[in-house]
Amino acid sequence: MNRLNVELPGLHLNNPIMPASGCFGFGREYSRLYDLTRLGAIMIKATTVEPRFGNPTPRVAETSAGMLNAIGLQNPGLEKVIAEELPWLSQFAVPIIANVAGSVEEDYITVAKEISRQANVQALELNISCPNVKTGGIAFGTIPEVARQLTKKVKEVSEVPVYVKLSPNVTNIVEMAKAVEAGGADGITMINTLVGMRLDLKTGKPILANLTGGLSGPAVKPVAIRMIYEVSQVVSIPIIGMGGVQSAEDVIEFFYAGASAVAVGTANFVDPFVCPTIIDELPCVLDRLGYEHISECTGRSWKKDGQLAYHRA
Amino acid sequence: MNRLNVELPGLHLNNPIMPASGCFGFGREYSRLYDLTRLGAIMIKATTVEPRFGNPTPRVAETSAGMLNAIGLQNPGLEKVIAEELPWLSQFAVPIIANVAGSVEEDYITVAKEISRQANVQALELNISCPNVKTGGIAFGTIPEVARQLTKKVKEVSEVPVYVKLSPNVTNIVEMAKAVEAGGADGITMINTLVGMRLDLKTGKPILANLTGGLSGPAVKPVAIRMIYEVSQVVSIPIIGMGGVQSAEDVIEFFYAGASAVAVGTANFVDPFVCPTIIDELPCVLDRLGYEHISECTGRSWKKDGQLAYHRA
Amino acid sequence: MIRKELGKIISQKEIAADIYELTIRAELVEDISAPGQFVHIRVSNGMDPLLRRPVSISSFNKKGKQMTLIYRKSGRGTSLIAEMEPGMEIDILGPLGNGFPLDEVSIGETALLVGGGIGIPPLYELSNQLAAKGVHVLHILGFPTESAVFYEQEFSKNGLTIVTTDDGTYGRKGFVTDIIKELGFDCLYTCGPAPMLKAIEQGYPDKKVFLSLEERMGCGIGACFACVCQSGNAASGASYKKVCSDGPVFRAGEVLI
Amino acid sequence: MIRKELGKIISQKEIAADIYELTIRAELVEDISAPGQFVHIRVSNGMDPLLRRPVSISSFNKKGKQMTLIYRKSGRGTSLIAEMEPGMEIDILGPLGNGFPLDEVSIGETALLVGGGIGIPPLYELSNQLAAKGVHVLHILGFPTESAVFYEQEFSKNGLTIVTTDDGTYGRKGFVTDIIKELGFDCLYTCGPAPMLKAIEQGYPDKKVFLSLEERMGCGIGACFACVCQSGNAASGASYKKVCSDGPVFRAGEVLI
Ligand SMILES: Cc1cc2nc3c(=O)[nH]c(=O)nc-3n(C[C@H](O)[C@H](O)[C@H](O)COP(=O)(O)OP(=O)(O)OC[C@H]3O[C@@H](n4cnc5c(N)ncnc54)[C@H](O)[C@@H]3O)c2cc1C
Ligand SMILES: Cc1cc2nc3c(=O)[nH]c(=O)nc-3n(C[C@H](O)[C@H](O)[C@H](O)COP(=O)(O)OP(=O)(O)OC[C@H]3O[C@@H](n4cnc5c(N)ncnc54)[C@H](O)[C@@H]3O)c2cc1C
Ligand SMILES: Cc1cc2nc3c(=O)[nH]c(=O)nc-3n(C[C@H](O)[C@H](O)[C@H](O)COP(=O)(O)O)c2cc1C
Ligand SMILES: Cc1cc2nc3c(=O)[nH]c(=O)nc-3n(C[C@H](O)[C@H](O)[C@H](O)COP(=O)(O)O)c2cc1C
Ligand code: FES
Ligand code: FES
Repeated sequence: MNRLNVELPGLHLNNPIMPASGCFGFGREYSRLYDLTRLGAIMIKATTVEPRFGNPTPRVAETSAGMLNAIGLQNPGLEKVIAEELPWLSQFAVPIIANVAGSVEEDYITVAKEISRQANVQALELNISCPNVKTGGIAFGTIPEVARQLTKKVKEVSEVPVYVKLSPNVTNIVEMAKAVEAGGADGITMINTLVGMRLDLKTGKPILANLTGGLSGPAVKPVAIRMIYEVSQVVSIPIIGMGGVQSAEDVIEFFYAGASAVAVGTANFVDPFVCPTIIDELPCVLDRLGYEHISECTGRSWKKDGQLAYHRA
Repeated sequence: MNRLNVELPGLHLNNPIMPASGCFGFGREYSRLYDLTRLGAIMIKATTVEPRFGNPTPRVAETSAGMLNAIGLQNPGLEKVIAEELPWLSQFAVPIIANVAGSVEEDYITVAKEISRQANVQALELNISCPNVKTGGIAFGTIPEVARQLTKKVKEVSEVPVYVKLSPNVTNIVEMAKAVEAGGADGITMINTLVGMRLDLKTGKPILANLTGGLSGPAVKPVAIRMIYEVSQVVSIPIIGMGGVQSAEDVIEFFYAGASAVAVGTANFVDPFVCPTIIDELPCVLDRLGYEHISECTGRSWKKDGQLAYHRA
Repeated sequence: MIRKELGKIISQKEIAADIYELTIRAELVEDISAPGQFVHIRVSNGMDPLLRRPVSISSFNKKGKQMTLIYRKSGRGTSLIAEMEPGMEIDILGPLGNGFPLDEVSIGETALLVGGGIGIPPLYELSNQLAAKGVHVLHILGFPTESAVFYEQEFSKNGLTIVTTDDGTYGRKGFVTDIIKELGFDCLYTCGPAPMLKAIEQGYPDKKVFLSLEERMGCGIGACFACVCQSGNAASGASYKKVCSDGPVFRAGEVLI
Repeated sequence: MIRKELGKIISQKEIAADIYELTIRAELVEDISAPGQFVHIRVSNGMDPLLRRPVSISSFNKKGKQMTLIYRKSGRGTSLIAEMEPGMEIDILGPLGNGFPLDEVSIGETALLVGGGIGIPPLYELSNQLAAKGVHVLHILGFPTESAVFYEQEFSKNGLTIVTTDDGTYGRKGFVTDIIKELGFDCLYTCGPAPMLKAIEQGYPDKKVFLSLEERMGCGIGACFACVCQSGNAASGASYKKVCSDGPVFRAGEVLI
């Protein structure tokens, strides 16, 4: 029996673990380390209409139990992703979730329309929350009505289910979640990075050339858990959770909070084998905690006893 | 020569280091460990009109490089603070910053009016940002106009300068800062804690009895630095920075970001002697980096060369 | 006086499954005032894990400036402590809190010490001191299972020692509370899981009972209000005690468990 | 193949002020393909510090499966590595990147190796291999000051070795770039601070020059786009190379420094 399989809109996952967008490129590098079909899915690097070089370096800085990045959505552009990356990825029987980014509405629509037509793309992840892009982005991720509109337009052109990726840099995450659900989102992915900064002790200036960057890693996990806990209670679409996941235990905590699958970002840099390791360890953790199937864990933090699936322990 | 003294509205500080509100009680416990007059100032525990027992336990949970707390503003109430705590503190020649909290406007006004009249209270810290109190609080800390109004009313009754403590749980921290400045704030203190949650692996339920708690400690430092960097460039009132300070180097980083003094919270639990230790180490760090006086560091991250004070290095 | 100090690890060994006995030499041993006090241990030099871990002083020797702690390796912090080796330094804050009162039993009277699992360690120094004073000391020590049993012999030196295990794999099967009924005593001292303490408190309302509590802590010295419990004898809900500085030992009824 | 492995520390010693020489036995040594490759080291088991640290392989011995790294203790990560002792395990990922090309110089030709400070280590294996191949090897090693000088003798075994210090406390005072002018060479290999690399690149546009770059890294394997630099020969700004997987060694002009 598969105790880890998960059914989500557009996604039939053998297991609920997938690398987070931007932390796994288009899979080429990790494919040399392990068999990519072991993954539940792959969230590929953000794709924009045109190729983007991204921000100047330094692009990463370390923080306590976390890191800042300001890659700036570097990617080869829609054309090349379709011509080279997706066909290459199609050799692996693993669902692809394409991360769609842009500065104006048309960008998102163009990318979503084209990329959702590619055979191995099973879902889109609408990145309305990248903190490292100066123009446009901000409003999409912080104003509910703008997010709703964009979601709606992207849904109209997309051939596959659309997940919207929420920014944690908002006063009211619940409002944002409700707005994208109202816009027709099939699911939510959360959280993107928190905006942060580090200064160089010698020069006094920001370490990142982009000045600010996105904070990720274990440091942000409590914020992610809280937000998923809040959002999962008010929306009826599933959540793919992320933010500081490092271990199988972390995965369970995200499920408890309300997630139905989990993405792993920064931890890939600490241990490039972290995804398969987590997948291997999950059944033992389920045994220890007394669950038959990982889906029993979803929402346990807030569900009433009557709502809970059978629990052995 | 004193290389650490700082002049702020209402506050003539021998050095810019003070324990953060809620992490030092009313000083009694730490007074047994070291001489409190070594501190630049003391931010005492939040005071409300009536005594508060606070939240049920567990009230704290550990996170990676941080902690969550949901104390819930436990305090003996205005009357006792005035009758017992402040007179006791008056034996020490150290400025007191009184943290003022409440659920409705009148609460803040009552506490501010009375407590600002106490001889050793040199400034107020208006706590509009406590994430652990269910009623009221939220709007004061997240809606600019509400914050401006409250600041204005408190200013009207306060005998001493008023610092407003900002919440990081907002989409736009700059708007909040401008609003409280417009309301007449003499200074800003930031940041309060980020709202977070941890779940118990065995039960699936939140570890904190209050469910959510405020995240503090090194994990949040990059967020604090970024917000101070943003705010200090648009307001002309001084900032007392906090959020993850553990060392003299951290203090310099906060100054670079734009702070004029620094509060230390969580680190007191890790090392109860952290404040005097930092004060002792600051001159060496200034030497190493080539500054005569710590005030030269303020805003170095964004000031143009012409705006910078003399720098030896 | 409370000190923060780098103590020196003298020895460390696993005395039962996941139960470690750690002996430390430190100046602060001189300041220990009663059995049942605790120290607050920093488990890493870095920022993760961040908070200190409270651990009771199980026994001490003022002349040699040594104290012994007994702890269960459970989470990250105690696992890190378990990795430390003799000769290494360990950052400790203490002694903290108020321990068990010795003057509540007189020579010739009987004290019953009831410990559950990892609540047993602080009772050991208490047992030693009571026995030295000439008090009859009886012990009931409850463990989950045979492999978790420790210090039976040590306690036995001071007086009758009854061991129970939840699963009956060693000693008597069942709860310590069942055994208490069989024994007479003038004063009862206990430390262990909250349900056990509660049962004992409720079972002997007319007896002298002292309980040592556990609560999640921040500062450990009384400043942060993390470890508060409600005062049992207060009408208003605003009356409270701090486990770290008013406790961890309380007279039964003093606080709500 | 890239492996992640717990290597075993064979020895570690401070060979100059804050400069450590660390020898590790690991299976991944078998996969090293060229001098100038690097490994990515995890410095703590915990979450802080979080990221790995890239450090060049200074020399290696495939038979003994040993490699030597030389690093400067500067920040938190390298300080933690410096605390490790022989017998301990160290979590390494590697070998990573592409090293220096050996086939760009032939027997009898002259190779000039120019290292600045902590850019010197990867040149050592290169020097050994070039010398073994029969290439004339010259070295210019620049250090900030006398106490920072290391490996002068080791390099001298392979060929003329000129040491400079910024402050003139040892060897010749001044910049390595001043000395390059005095020497003839067929191919130049260099690693060191960016300004030095830039000066060398600009000074010898017609020569074969290979530079090893440093950049802050995330993954170390080419997936995260943290360590990107712009391609020098591309018209469009969108053309780039990754230091970790396309480098760290580049032909002069291949990328913008
Ligand atoms: C006054 C006092 C005395 C104690 N004496 C002993 C003793 O002698 N021997 C012993 O084995 N244990 C004792 N404990 C419990 C001990 O503090 C915990 O087992 C320990 O903190 C667990 O840390 P961890 O990192 O291994 O677990 P984790 O679960 O990883 O800890 C996470 C956080 O929760 C806190 N925490 C977890 N469990 C407890 C607990 N039971 N009580 C308080 N905080 C907890 C930790 O301190 C830490 O902040 C005592 C607790 C208190 C309050
Ligand atoms: C390909 C490559 C090879 C290297 N080889 C060597 C070598 O052989 N010997 C040696 O001493 N050093 C080498 N370095 C530099 C070495 O990586 C840094 O000195 C080290 O990362 C500093 O870590 P820290 O924790 O001590 O410093 P911190 O300043 O505390 O580090 C903070 C963060 O910044 C990063 N960082 C800081 N300085 C550098 C740097 N110069 N390059 C890249 N990242 C940096 C760290 O990796 C970490 O993520 C190399 C760097 C690269 C990219
Ligand atoms: C280096 C890096 C690059 C990222 N690039 C993207 C991206 O292109 N698109 C996106 O939606 N999120 C991006 N993210 C955010 C992650 O997908 C993820 O939401 C976040 O890092 C939190 O998860 P983590 O703590 O596991 O890393 C990036 C994160 C990192 C660290
Ligand atoms: C246990 C605890 C209690 C706190 N109580 C208060 C409070 O009463 N009033 C307040 O304004 N902030 C309170 N704070 C927030 C701190 O003053 C500070 O803003 C925050 O912890 C960030 O700083 P740090 O990372 O140095 O702890 C509390 C923080 C902690 C950890
Ligand atoms: S732990 Fe801080 S008051 Fe008890
Ligand atoms: S460090 Fe990730 S691409 Fe080079």
